[in-house]
Amino acid sequence: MTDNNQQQVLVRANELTCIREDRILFDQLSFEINAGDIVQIEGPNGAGKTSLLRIIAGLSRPYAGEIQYIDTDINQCRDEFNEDLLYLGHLAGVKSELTANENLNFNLRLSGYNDFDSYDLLAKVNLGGFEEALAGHLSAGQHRRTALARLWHTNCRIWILDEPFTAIDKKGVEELEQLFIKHTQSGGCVIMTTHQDMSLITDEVLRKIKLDYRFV
Amino acid sequence: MIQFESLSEFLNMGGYAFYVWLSYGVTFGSLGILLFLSLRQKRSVLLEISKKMEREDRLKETRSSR
Amino acid sequence: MKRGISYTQAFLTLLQRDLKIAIRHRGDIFNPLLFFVLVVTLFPLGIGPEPQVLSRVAPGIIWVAALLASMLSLERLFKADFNDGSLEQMLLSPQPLPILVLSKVLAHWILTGVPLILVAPLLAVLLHLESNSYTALILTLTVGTPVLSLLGAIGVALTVGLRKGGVLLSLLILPLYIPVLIFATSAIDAAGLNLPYTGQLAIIGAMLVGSLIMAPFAIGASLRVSTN
Amino acid sequence: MWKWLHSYADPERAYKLASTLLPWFAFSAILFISVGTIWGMLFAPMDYQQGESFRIIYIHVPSASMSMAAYMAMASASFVGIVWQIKTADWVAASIAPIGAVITFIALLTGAAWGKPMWGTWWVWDARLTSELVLLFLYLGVISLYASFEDKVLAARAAGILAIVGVINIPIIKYSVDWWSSLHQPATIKITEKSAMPMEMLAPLLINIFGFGLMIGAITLVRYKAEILARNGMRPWVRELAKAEASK
Repeated sequence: MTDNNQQQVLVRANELTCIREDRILFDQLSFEINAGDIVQIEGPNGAGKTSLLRIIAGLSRPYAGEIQYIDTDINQCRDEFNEDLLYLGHLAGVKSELTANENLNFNLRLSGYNDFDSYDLLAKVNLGGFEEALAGHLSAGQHRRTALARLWHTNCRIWILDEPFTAIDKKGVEELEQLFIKHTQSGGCVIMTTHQDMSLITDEVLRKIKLDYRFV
Repeated sequence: MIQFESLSEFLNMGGYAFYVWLSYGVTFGSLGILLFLSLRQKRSVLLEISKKMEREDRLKETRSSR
Repeated sequence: MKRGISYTQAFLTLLQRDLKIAIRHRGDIFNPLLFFVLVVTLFPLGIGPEPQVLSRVAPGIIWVAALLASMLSLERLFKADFNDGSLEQMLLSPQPLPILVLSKVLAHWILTGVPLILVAPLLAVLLHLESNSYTALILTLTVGTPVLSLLGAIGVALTVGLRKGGVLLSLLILPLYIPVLIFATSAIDAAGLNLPYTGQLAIIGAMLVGSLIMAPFAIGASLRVSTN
Repeated sequence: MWKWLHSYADPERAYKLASTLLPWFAFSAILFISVGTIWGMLFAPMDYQQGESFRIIYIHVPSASMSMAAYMAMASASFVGIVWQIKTADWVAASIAPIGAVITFIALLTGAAWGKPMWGTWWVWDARLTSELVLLFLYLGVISLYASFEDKVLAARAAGILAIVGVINIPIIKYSVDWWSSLHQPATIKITEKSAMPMEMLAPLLINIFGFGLMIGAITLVRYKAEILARNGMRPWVRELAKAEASK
């Protein structure tokens, strides 16, 4: 990831410290994420991967340190940062009482979009024909795809995805990988965690941030 | 100038002994318990931390010996 | 790809979604209402059926029951959204959080507050409320229950991440409900004596305005803590 | 001013400051409360209306007035902690809360014990007692909210928001309770008529009010020190202290 000359820093972490139940998850962690990066956060269970993602997204506050969006603390520019951020956690915010179509519509409108064709987007994640099925009746993979459909209609540059491939089949993973590559080529970045192997995103393209399990 | 002529008169509080001494007793009693618990808190916190340190040491040992 | 959702549209989108979910899940509307009716009907059994006694205590009973019903139903306000991750999406949405929060509280009030107001006159009949108090009862409930929803939502937002929130919630919000209870019941009492009660009503109105302005910010801040 | 405050955002410095201040607070609290109480109990003249029972005033009024003051102090500390994100301020708030609750409980109980001989009943729904009871509930809410969160950083922020919401509501609650009690029982017996109180009765009262304030400060410092240690268990300087304590 060094061959890109016009790298723009999108997210910068400054000396992050995270403490959970008196255990230091990471201390004084600093890194920069540039436009064009695909970053995977690695580490064993309990090392703080999800905590780090939530801190970057601004959902959790670090014990010390700050996250900067371009070069401002995200607490100072929350609205601008949120406009440029797409976060999908473990739980994807899909309501089982609503249909796939209603879910997608709501989520996109909540992010401020009003010019989309939700049927077309659902077709892209292989949910054609399930548009009006209640999300509660969909399978785990389809449920997840309903949430992921948002990735096909967004102009946010910063994508933070916690285990995006969970319950997604091989073909679906490949499609997502293609999407990630396309997204980074057009100036975005992807920060994610995953336990699955990827086929298209090779180690040369992928940047890794390693977190160790610490005892103290 | 002391308002009471004898100790028993003082303790009697003009017939209101029960209420007056109940108030003072509860006040200083509960403050005393609070103070005692607060003073003990520091020691128990420190002991807990040292126990935790021991636990961490053991964890490190078992991991390095593996 | 453009972004053109105004604040009003965002507010209405969320309102619509919450109403739609509630309609597909009807129990949420009826359970608090049923609770309200049951609590009120227990009182005559507990204190005797004499009309004079009942009409004397009716305003208090109806309002205390409304308070409890409102608190009971509020417990669910953010729970589902918290459990399925929608709440996170709301916090990260570019729309201002207080507006979204206000929309959720309004949806909740429409679903639980309004049915309560509608059923209250019926219960007032059962309790032999003074006939000239009915308008006051409806008016105080109309102005007062939104205050309960707004204040209660603060407590709910603070406890939504906790496993055992129930009893704690009542400890947090019932003290805050006291002023509404006092002014509402005294307005109904005054109306029963044919005295003017606009003063009490105005005070509840002022509380409504105050909590409309301030509560959304407190709720938003609490939600940020709870989802941490 | 803010620079000075920020230097105490460092837990170790805050701990040392608390250790330095504690003996002063403790000593003067003991001094003031002993002088005030002994003066009030032995030397102050008897109230001709209420007899000796009025001597309860020397603990009732100080605890009642300090219960509110402690709440204000707690809420201010929470406000500083939330707005400027100073954790040492959050810990101050967490240390005050239980003390405030105990003081409020004392105010309620002494109020009742005074009410029994004066009004012939332990409890009257008098405005002052009622708002004191509500204040106790507010304290208990803050304490149990703080205890419910496992992550104490979050706990402090949640309890802080509640404390601030409580402060906004206290005047409203107080006003409504006053108004309500004036509606339901006109002309209650006034416990204290401050203007009518002679100097020999008033002086020990003022000394005790001041002494109670100092005592709350002293106990707060004791709890604050323990709170700092508990929240900084992973810091080396705390671990040193823990080692020393364990080897004792």
